[in-house]
Amino acid sequence: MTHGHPAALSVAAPGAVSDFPMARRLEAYRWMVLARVIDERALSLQRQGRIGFYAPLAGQEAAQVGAAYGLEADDWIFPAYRELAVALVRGVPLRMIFDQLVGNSADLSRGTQMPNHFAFRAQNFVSTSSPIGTQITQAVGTAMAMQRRAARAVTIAFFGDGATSSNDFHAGLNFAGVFRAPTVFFCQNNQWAISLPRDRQTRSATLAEKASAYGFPGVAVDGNDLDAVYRAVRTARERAIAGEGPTLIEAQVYRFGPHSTSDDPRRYRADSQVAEARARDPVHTLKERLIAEHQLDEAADTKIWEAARAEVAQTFEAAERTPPPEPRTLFENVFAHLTPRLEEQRAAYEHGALEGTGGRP
Amino acid sequence: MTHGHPAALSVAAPGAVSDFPMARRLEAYRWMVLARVIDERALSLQRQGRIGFYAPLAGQEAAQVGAAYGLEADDWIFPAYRELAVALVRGVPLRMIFDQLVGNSADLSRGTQMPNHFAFRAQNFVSTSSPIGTQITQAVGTAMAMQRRAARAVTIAFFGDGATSSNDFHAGLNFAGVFRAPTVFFCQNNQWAISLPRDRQTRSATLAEKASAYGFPGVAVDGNDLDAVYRAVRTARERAIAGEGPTLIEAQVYRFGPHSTSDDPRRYRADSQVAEARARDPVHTLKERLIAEHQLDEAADTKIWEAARAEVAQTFEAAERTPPPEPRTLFENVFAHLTPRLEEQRAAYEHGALEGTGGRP
Amino acid sequence: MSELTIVQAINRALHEAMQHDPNVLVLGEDVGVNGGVFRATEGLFKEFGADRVIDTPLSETGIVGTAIGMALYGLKPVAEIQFLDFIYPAFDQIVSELAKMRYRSGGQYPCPVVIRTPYGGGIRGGLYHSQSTEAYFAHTAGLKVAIPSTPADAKGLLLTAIHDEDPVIFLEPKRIYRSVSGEVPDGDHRVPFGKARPVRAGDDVTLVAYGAMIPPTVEAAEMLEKEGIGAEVLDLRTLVPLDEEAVVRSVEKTGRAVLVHEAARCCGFGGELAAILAEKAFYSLKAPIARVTGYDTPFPYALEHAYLPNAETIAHAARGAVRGG
Amino acid sequence: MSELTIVQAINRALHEAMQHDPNVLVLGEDVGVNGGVFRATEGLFKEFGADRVIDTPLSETGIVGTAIGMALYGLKPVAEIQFLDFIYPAFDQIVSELAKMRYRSGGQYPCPVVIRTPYGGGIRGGLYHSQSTEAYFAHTAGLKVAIPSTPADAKGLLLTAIHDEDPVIFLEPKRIYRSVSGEVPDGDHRVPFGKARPVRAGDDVTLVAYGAMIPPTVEAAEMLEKEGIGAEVLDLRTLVPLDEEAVVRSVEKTGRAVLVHEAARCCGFGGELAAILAEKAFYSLKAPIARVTGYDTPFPYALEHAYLPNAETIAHAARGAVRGG
Ligand SMILES: Cc1ncc(C[n+]2csc(CCOP(=O)(O)OP(=O)(O)O)c2C)c(N)n1
Ligand SMILES: Cc1ncc(C[n+]2csc(CCOP(=O)(O)OP(=O)(O)O)c2C)c(N)n1
Ligand SMILES: [Mg+2]
Ligand SMILES: [Mg+2]
Repeated sequence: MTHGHPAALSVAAPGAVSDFPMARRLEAYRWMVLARVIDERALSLQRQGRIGFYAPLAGQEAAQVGAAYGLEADDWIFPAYRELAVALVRGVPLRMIFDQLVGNSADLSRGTQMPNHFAFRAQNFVSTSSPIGTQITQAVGTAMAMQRRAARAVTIAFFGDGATSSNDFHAGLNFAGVFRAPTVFFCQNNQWAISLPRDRQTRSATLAEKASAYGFPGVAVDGNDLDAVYRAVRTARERAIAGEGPTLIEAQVYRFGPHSTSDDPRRYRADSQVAEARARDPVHTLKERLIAEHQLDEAADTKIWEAARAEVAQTFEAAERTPPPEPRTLFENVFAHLTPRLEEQRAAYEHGALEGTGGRP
Repeated sequence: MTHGHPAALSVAAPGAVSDFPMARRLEAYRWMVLARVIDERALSLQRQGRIGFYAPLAGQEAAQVGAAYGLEADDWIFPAYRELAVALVRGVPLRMIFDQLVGNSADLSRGTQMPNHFAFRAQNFVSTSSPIGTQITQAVGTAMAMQRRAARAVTIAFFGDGATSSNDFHAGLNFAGVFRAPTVFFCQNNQWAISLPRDRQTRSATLAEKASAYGFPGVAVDGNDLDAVYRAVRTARERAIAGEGPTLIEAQVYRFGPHSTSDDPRRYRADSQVAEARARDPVHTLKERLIAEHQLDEAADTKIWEAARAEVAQTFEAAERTPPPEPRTLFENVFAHLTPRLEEQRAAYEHGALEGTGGRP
Repeated sequence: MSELTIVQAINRALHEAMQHDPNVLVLGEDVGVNGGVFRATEGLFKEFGADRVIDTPLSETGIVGTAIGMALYGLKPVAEIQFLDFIYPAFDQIVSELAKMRYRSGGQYPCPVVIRTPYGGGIRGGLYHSQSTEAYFAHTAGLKVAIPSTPADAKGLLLTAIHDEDPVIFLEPKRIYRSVSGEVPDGDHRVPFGKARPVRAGDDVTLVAYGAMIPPTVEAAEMLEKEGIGAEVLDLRTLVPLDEEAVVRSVEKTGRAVLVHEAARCCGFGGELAAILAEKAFYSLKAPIARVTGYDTPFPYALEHAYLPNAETIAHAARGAVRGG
Repeated sequence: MSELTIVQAINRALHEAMQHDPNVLVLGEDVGVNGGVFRATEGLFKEFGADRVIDTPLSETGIVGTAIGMALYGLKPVAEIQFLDFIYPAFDQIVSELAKMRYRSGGQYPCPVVIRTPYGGGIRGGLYHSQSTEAYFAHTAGLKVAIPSTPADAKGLLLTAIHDEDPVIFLEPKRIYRSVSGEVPDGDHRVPFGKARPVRAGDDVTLVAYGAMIPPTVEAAEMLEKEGIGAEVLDLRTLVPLDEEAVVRSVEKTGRAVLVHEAARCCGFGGELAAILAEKAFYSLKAPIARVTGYDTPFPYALEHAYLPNAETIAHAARGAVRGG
């Protein structure tokens, strides 16, 4: 299950969007289980102080996995900070994900960022940042670049319901409309922006309809339905590739857990609401379906969960044993090359560190 | 005609929006003529180097005058930088307008700003800035304050087609929708943002329809039609006062002149297009109508233009003879009171100026 | 007097200001029902309701833009930006509008908005939950900039900010929100802007700091004392207006200055202080002026301990200054 | 060699870069059909078409955000912001994204966007067409900041910026766009970043300036020469990276420094220079370091002549420094 390749699929016939391929449904289920297990584990690791922060995605697995399957390897992904399942489907090795959560010396981002702020160049999974919405205009820019290079590829921007209020949502959708950029705007409306419920984020009836302000289609889908999400992304991708421009997709889901490990959702929402949402748990829904289709039974399912738990535990421990980044990396990647000033600061740090002053001259 | 009072009108019966009152149509025409004359004069003064800059409003007179008549004295106006005719209707004395264009010591803004960047507190005409769109969220904030004070008043934000792409358009309309702020969003779509035509500013069919993304109504009106504009603003105002929230109005007009005195529109648009638009000149349209209604004849019209030209010439000369601001005003109004640092800088300036060094120690 | 943490003192100040003046209101993301992600606005929603404790959509542009509109109309908005790192969508409103409103209208439109926001590192927040960019605001004419370092000052400076006639950027040292507590006067306790807090007296070297850098600076002074070096510590409290006189006077006495901040060095506030001293205390200076600051890199995650000044690095610089002349 | 103005030299550089490399493209407001409000992009649209000379909607957020996306994919976008005063809607993209992209991805995602924008006063532009806020960018780790003052440097620094692997904020002194002209090398003329231009030699005082402040600084040096004072003038060319060595070396020789910029004083780049000198050239300093800068007020309209440094005020400060020690 780890070290998988980007799970991109070829389109059977351009224009005709098929359902989520039956043959890969079980595989998709495995990714969803793995994501759920990572969530559980990461929340507990954070409580133990073994990682510094975590933003769980529980409730959004079908949306993320469905969307990721709708893409091709050359497509570029612009994540928010909750898209761990997308990274899995793209084939990012679990170990790399954990290296980032730990911020160790093996982390591809060299320990510069908080947990969940991934960047995986090989999988066209662009660097994550915390400021809400900023990836949206960037995704449009990359799509405009793809247009100019005549690449048969698209970009997808992931963002939340809260991000629809951001400056970049407005600028990004407007530019995409004007330039017919091949971008898929994928909004995971999980009903909450920390403590702000969706209906106080904006007064429009749906988020999807905001697309019309920019002259292109918006579509709302049940984000717990892997097929529906897959079809929507696939359709949007084909429109984009055909030069018909962007699409806004609103995947309606529910955030089961806290906003992040810093959040206590009982301050602003009733447990009963969460319980109601959990009744539509996307992982469970898919499991039931696979069982009905005889692709899965309880015993096999138990094995899937156990395997996932074992893999997660082992891989995390390996990441945890990896030493932290070297102090000199502090000064690297500010620019391609150290400026004289950074060179001096680096030298001063090392000098100070050697003198036992904890750095600095 | 100068020193008029804010031309606010009482609503006959709340809920029933009447046409532009017949009795004041001639008065409205006079304001429109005056605005047109100021435009002509200011463009020539700028060419002579007697003022530094000017942004003409020709083509937008009916939109501005119609909107201004739709307001009450307690309403607050958040202008862009082209709303000179609104200031006139609000009763801002011509002299004050020219003091600002000149930037002399009588200017209420104390010569701090470029021409056209008015602020007239007494008329609730809020301070103008150059950055596009910033007044939009501010207008919403003031409207939220009016709500909290239970004032029977509204705010109106003026902006152009270009400003619909701004961050503040998005944030302002969204906040207004969420909080049902009593704000009228008045977009003068003059078809151009400097050299960018309306259809490349955004791909939505109209600007008015962007309101639906924020959950409130948008309406497009012929901005050359004083009545239509008046009715739209009046209706929006009543909705707002009644607690029904904001409205977006798109007044469709055409910018006859250059964007500003720094602009050469022949670089980006055909004269024929301008000629076509001029065939629907709002000043001329209203004149014809007044003649048809026997409120005006050619002789009376000639007098109106002559009187306006004379008044403009005289008033401008008086403003021009007024001395420039005192150098010490440079340091005032940064804060309510001079900080020690500004006090020191002021003293240093005066010391240097006395020594003939042109200021500074 | 009550024993409070810094964040409690801020909460107390907001509470009292809102009780005292119906024009005061609070707005921001998660400030209402949730009480703020750091709980600075805890309890306010319950007491003052949704009309005065406003949970806004996720838009800093909207928060500051509407706060400006409210202030123009005579209300006293206290806007919270969840982290200083997220203030940039509002930067246009802050530097183009808020800072210039009074000036550009010739005094017709004062605009006394308070923007509160937690700043600084040391909480394992990485690039986007750690930055200290006070210099951006100090460089923007028309803004006042306050940064408390004690609970009493947190309350006293915030009440002064709320009563000020001009816009104030109020930066809260989140690293010591809860770790520093102390006695806070009850009632309308105000700490004037532009008066540095003399934290510690000394004759050999002046250490100038503010905000979350005060505890390590004091610790450094204590270390130095044991080595026989008398370090005077000044807490600036407000960068604008600046208590230039206190800084210059102290360095005239000690002849040596170490300027401490966690912000990046280049064009940080330490530069401003050094320039003032190199001009106005020049003839008293006995040694090169030293800066102990963050490096000219983004704020790191795993290596934040290496990035941030600490007592040892501050003391090291002070020793250098004393050796230097 | 051709005799060009600064704005022509910029146009030439863009032209040649676009001819040379199909990845280079230009985007911004009014840069296409209209050729830019200052005509810096004149003729590019006709030659390279709408695909490479992109007239954007009115959104600096969109301009910089999409430019970042293009750069990530391997294009070389040169974004124009119409006036530096209007860059703030893009500030979040610049400081949170552009500056930190390489760092935060551990080098996986370089982001070499060039942002060109006219800056500075002296054109009767008032508050919003005059500002000099280079310090905001110099304070932001991860950005390079270039400011030419001659046509040859305008071309040479812009070509270097376009070839640079990192983001560059390229500030164009609009006041001297057309008033300064000079010989500009044809072809791929590059001026390295981080090397100050020695404008004039002198032994008594060092005047450090950049951009539109170079002409009055040189004029001041000429005035001083007549009075028997030898003023060395350094044009920094780039603030980041900074040619610290050249500045320190010169002040070690002259013992006196006058730091000139039109930006507001508090936390301006002069503060950074003063701090460097007060640390590294301390033992050579014979007089207090002087700053000649804009005041700590917004940029005025009617009184801009009083606000802006000029030859006389620069010379006055230099005389003071020479008298001072
Ligand atoms: C510009 C900005 N403002 C505030 C924050 C703090 N913040 C982090 S996540 C968040 C809510 C985001 O909600 P949404 O977009 O719905 O995404 P979700 O967390 O639900 O996935 C907020 C306010 C931020 N990261 N960036
Ligand atoms: C944020 C910002 N970007 C760019 C500019 C430069 N600029 C001044 S006016 C203008 C066009 C405005 O168009 P529109 O909103 O339609 O108003 P109009 O001038 O047509 O009345 C531009 C781009 C500016 N003032 N502010
Ligand atoms: Mg959400
Ligand atoms: Mg327009």
